[in-house]
Amino acid sequence: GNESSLSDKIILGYIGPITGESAIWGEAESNTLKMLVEETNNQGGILGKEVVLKIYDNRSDPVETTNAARRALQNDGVIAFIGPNTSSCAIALDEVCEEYKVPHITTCGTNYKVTQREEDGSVRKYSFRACLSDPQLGDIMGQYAYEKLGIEKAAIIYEITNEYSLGITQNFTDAFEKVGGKVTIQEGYKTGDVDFRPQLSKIKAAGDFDALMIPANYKEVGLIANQARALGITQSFLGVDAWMMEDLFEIAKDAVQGTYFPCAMDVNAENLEEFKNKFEEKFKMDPGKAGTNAYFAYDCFQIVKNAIEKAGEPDPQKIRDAMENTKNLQCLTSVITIVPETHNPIRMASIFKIEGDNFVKVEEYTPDYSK
Amino acid sequence: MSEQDVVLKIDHVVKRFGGITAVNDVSIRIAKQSIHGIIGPNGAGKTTLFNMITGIYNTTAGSIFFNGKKINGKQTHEIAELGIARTFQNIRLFNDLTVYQNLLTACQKNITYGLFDGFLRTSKCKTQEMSADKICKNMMIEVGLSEYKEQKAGNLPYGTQRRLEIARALLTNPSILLLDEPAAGMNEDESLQLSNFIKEIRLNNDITIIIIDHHMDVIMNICDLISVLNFGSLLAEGTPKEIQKNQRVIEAYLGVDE
Amino acid sequence: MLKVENLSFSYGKIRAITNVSFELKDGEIMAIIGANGAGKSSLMKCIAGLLKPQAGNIWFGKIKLEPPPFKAVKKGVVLVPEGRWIFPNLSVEDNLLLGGYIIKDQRPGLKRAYNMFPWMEERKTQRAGTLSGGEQQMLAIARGLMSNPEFLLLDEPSLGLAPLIVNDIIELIKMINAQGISILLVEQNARKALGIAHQACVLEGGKIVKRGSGKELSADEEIIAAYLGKKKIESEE
Amino acid sequence: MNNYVIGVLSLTGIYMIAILGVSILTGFTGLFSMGHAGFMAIGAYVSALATKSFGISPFFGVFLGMLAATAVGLAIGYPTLKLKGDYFVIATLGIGEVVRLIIENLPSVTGGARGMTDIPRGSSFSVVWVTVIALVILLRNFLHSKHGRNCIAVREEELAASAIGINVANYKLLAMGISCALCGISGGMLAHYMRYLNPSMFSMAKSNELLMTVILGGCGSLTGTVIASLILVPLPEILRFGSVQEWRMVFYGFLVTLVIIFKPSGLLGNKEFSLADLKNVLLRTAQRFLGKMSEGGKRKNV
Amino acid sequence: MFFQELINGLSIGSVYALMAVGYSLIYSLLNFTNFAHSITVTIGAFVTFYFLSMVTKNLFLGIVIATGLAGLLAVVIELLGYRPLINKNARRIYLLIVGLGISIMSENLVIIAFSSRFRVYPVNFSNRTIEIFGANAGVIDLIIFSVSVIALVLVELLIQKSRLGLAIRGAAVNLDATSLMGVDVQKLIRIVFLIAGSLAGLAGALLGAKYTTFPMLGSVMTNKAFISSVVGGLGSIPGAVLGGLILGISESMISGYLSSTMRDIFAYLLLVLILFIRPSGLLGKSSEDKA
Ligand SMILES: Nc1ncnc2c1ncn2[C@@H]1O[C@H](COP(=O)(O)OP(=O)(O)OP(=O)(O)O)[C@@H](O)[C@H]1O
Ligand SMILES: Nc1ncnc2c1ncn2[C@@H]1O[C@H](COP(=O)(O)OP(=O)(O)OP(=O)(O)O)[C@@H](O)[C@H]1O
Ligand SMILES: CC(C)C[C@H](N)C(=O)O
Ligand SMILES: [Mg+2]
Ligand SMILES: [Mg+2]
Repeated sequence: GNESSLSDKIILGYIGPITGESAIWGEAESNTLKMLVEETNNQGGILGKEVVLKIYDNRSDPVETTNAARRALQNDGVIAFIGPNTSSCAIALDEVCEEYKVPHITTCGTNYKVTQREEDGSVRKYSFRACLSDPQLGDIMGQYAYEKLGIEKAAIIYEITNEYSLGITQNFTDAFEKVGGKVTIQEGYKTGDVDFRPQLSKIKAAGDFDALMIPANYKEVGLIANQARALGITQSFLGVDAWMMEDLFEIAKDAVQGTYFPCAMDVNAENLEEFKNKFEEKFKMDPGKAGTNAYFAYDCFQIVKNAIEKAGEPDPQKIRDAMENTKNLQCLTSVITIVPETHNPIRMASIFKIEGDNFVKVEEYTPDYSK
Repeated sequence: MSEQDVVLKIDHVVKRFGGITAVNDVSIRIAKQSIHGIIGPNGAGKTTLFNMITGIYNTTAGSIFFNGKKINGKQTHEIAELGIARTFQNIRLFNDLTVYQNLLTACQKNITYGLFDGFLRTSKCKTQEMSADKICKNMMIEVGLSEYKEQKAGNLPYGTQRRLEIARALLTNPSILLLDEPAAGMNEDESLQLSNFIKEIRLNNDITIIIIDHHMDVIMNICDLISVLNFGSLLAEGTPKEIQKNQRVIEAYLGVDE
Repeated sequence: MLKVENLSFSYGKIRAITNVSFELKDGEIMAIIGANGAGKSSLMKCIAGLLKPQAGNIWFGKIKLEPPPFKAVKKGVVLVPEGRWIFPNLSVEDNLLLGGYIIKDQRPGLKRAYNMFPWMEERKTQRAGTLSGGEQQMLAIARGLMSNPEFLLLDEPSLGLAPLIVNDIIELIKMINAQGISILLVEQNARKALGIAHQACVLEGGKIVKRGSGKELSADEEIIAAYLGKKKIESEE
Repeated sequence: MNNYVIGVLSLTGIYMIAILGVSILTGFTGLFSMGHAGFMAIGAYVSALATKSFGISPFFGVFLGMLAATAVGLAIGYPTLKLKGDYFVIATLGIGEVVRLIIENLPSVTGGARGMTDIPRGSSFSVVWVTVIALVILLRNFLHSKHGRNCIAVREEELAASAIGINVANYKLLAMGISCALCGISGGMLAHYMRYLNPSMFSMAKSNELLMTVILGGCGSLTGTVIASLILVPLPEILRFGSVQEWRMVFYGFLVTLVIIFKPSGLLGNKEFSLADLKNVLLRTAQRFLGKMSEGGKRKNV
Repeated sequence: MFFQELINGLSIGSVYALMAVGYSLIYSLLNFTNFAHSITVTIGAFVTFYFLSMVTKNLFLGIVIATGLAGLLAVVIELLGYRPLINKNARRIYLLIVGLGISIMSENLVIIAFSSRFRVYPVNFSNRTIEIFGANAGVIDLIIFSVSVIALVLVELLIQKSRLGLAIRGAAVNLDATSLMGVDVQKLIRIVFLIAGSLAGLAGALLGAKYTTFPMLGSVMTNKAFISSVVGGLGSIPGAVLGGLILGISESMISGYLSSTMRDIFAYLLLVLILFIRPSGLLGKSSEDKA
């Protein structure tokens, strides 16, 4: 890097999948950031300095993530990262960030371990997230399902090879059983599977459940929902935040009607319209096509920007401290406060119901953490 | 022939493939340090016999004894280890390796150093490698392959490949050498050279040679004793002179040379 | 009708054939003899279209012979290669049928082959790879005839055959030739080859060093010394 | 050299160890494997667990990882090596996947799909490269010994190999053992370099990459393997420029395809690249540049 | 439940089988595994998708077009990727690597061109089912099953009974020798790639209907197809089908009766076990020749 030009610029890094099968999410996120950086620079930058965004592809691969991060830090002088959007990569990234003492904030890495250590629950100093964590979402859905939807027995079909699906399954089960429900049957499948009828047949034969929980990405959700209906499973489904993808309707509109799921944000909120229009105009692409990622990337940028401003100088350590102390910051999707002990955000969660091809917000719901 | 002189005893051996009986109750005794010919029409079971001696095929019935010890049922490499080497009718060289590498590989039987010597290239390894190198080079001179040293075995002319295969077999220091049609693809002059070469091998190395071939000039010239197979059974046995005159052999195999 | 003009071929740096020219008339047998590595097989492969010569031309009548080999076969030029190249995974009969790939009605061909080698009919379902060496050689020859060639290239057809059968094969070659098929014959059994050849030449180090009629060459002192060794032994005895 | 380059080079070295292992198995002994990332996984998880739970040093952790990978490799190799060609490939593919599935199915021990974090640090650039160089020397010695030659003989022609007294099964097993040991070391080092493990790091795609690198370098060439790893492992990083990042993997596939099409026996065929060759190449280029003495020089070098 | 699992297994297995036949076909000719097979599957699905979305909603026509185009694609891959190597008589493993290279390259190209979204054909019939003995079978499954059976029978007839098939089996061992028999080997290879590619395209078109269309569709499925073809015995078309069905049924039975999380472990162990008992696959022939 060139020393003299570095000091008068603020260099942010984005790490995410630009190639490979998850590229669509990386694209939505990186485009959002490109747009925001451009806007910020038009308004005079941050602290009067020009913001530069560097984009690094990681193919959703943890090893590549660390390579990219080293390059960003060493060659390009990045002072804070936004992304990546999967937990496994976020955890891998943290190892590098810890070494260089540079903060990063994941858009959708929901796993507990992204911000906290497994052994003792201690916080990972440089790791933040803008979304809710799996335990938070699991709590919400477990309690909501039992208390509001009146579901007493649940079946789960989950992806054993996916940390996200696995995490939610565990946290949902914990929360659900704590309040009095019971998970009667759990079946697993592997990443990449497209046929779930063997598992679903077994679930159907077991029969003893009021709702089928499907903690999965929308493709699997769509296929599972279709196949479950085709096999004659008539019980309702329960979903998770990853359901918030419009493409789901294309795959399985009929099958998922009436399903409830929680999400940390409302993609139909009115205040998103302006952003959506700008985005659409600039990139000829509906940010909603990639689910919630673009909006979370927006939040992340605001948290980082706010932190740099509060820190007063582009010093990674100070930015980190400021991020940790984010309080009641109005972001795109919610007001956000970062909990210093966990680096999880405190933010509203909403429950959605699928009606027609709409995600209808039913209510905002904060779980009772005392239960 | 006294028992002690018998180095290889083939005892009532039978081999069947499905419906085909390729070798049918054959017994042959092979004398130490002799050159023993095995001839017979195509498909008589000669190669099959070799395959059984070297453990590539199991025998359907009967036994094979090497120096009084039963060897059928053992694996090919164990038999090679005991000292029976062979060449193949359909030449089987290490085609992508050079002539020298083919020969060096065959020295493995006489190299005793272990795995760790190999990894660490100990002095034991070095000295043994050096002597192997020397042995190979001598062999190349002896067999006349020096000029081909760095050529890939697969690219050699047919006759040269045959010589290389013999050389490779010899490098395992066998006490019995089985040659399956070594003169195939050689003209009469080259066959003559081969005959002399085989005789020399026997003299210099104290080994027993069993040879299959359809070149009667070679067989009659070098063999001490000949066994004739026909349709899997032993048709005749005797010295070259006897065999040449044997009417049944002439009918079944030799024909009358114009 | 086969005309080879100034043919040269090398495998990378190794020169196999240098400037070879000869001509073969319709209905003749030509024998090529030479030591190991003289370039005989390479020459045959060039004619059959398996190798592409670096220089020179091969004419079959008015047609130029070039790779790939199937073109030569369609024109009636068929090679029975050294080392047999049978299809080990196919049955004996399938080998024959594949030999007659370009022929519509294969029945006469099969019948002829089974007449020629009666054992083949009994073994027609055996996997060719498990045949004995000599049996494979016979199969290769029979297979070569399946496509009714006008011109046959035989590369060491007697390889691995019992003496009795060698005589049969030589008779067979004569018979085939009598039906008007021209033959280019590479043989180590030089005496027998020269015995039936109308023309012959000697290849040494990739060059033709001698040519003449079969009779002339088998009487040639040098040739007797170099290639017909057996006579020498007998005379010494 | 900055840290990024050092990081990429360290990873290159780490993967090179595994690739060398596959080279011994595939390049020199002729057995294909599409599951060796599984043995890396064994090395990685054993070493990580040993260091994390029992506090042993990473050095011994990697050693344990190597032993474990070798033991599993030999145990599995013993019955499967009888299989030929693609049948063996399927067996290895299955084994690689099973290893990964087992790791995924033992979340209490391995962290399952959620991965394992906070593994002690231990693979620095120098440790990695000293290991690589030592291993390359050992392997070179091995290949020039009787044992290496016997492996090659097995690759070339099994029947002929056994006819000169080579125990084919044993040498296949040996090659399997060596390759698994190297993959174990590589996995262990990866664990202590990344400090985070996740089963998806050892997917079949990774196994294929190992195999691809070996073949690209030329089957049966140790130097080819080394050179190919030096090119292919960091290639995705090298191709990381700015706006064309989305084309990165397209180029990667394209380059691999192109090299093989134009050099169908891999970069070095089955030859080894030696200093003498280097001298020759340099000499020849020098002469070509100088032009003058080309006549005399060419004759010498042909 | 048993009957339901059997139907599930048969329908998954027939998909594996349809693709496995393509592997086996090319294997039986060139003795190598065509790793670029997956891309033809993917393209088959995408062609159908775009045809249905942009031209006309005639599924049958879409499938026909996809089958044809995928066949052509396979021929192009053969021409650009494999032909140069075959001409140079390169060892078969190098073909394998070219296949891997092509599949990495083209998969990423597809992602760039079509994005990694999951798409659904505008004519949706993936949900339609009929009941057989109390178990549900999808219409699409029945179609796939019958198409696979028909494709199998046709291809097997071609290989075993026709002149072309004989040439294919011969060329598997020695291309030069086959050419010496008067066979235009290059054309032969082209035809085989065309057939295999068409089968893959057909599989892709049907899979797209069943499981949505996305860039990794091919590679996700062909892996199992590869395994099926090996377990059935490489180069044996009935073997490929049998292998596919066994894999499909065992997967669904294991999920149903043992453990769905351990499914693949058991499935792989079963496969390895089959190979122990029959080292050349179920219907594969041992190709040992005499010494
Ligand atoms: N694996 C096998 N399966 C079936 N038949 C076989 C097998 N191996 C050999 N045979 C048959 O056994 C008979 C004997 O074969 P063998 O190779 O021993 O003959 P040979 O005497 O060596 O003949 P040649 O002189 O032609 O080489 C032949 O008819 C052959 O077809
Ligand atoms: N594939 C190859 N690569 C390199 N050199 C080769 C190749 N094939 C043959 N040669 C060389 O070409 C020369 C001629 O070989 P060719 O096979 O034509 O001889 P030949 O006269 O048929 O011998 P033989 O009587 O042994 O069959 C030999 O020196 C041989 O080493
Ligand atoms: C894209 C999301 C499904 C990622 C997921 N939330 C994770 O933690 O990895
Ligand atoms: Mg024989
Ligand atoms: Mg020849």
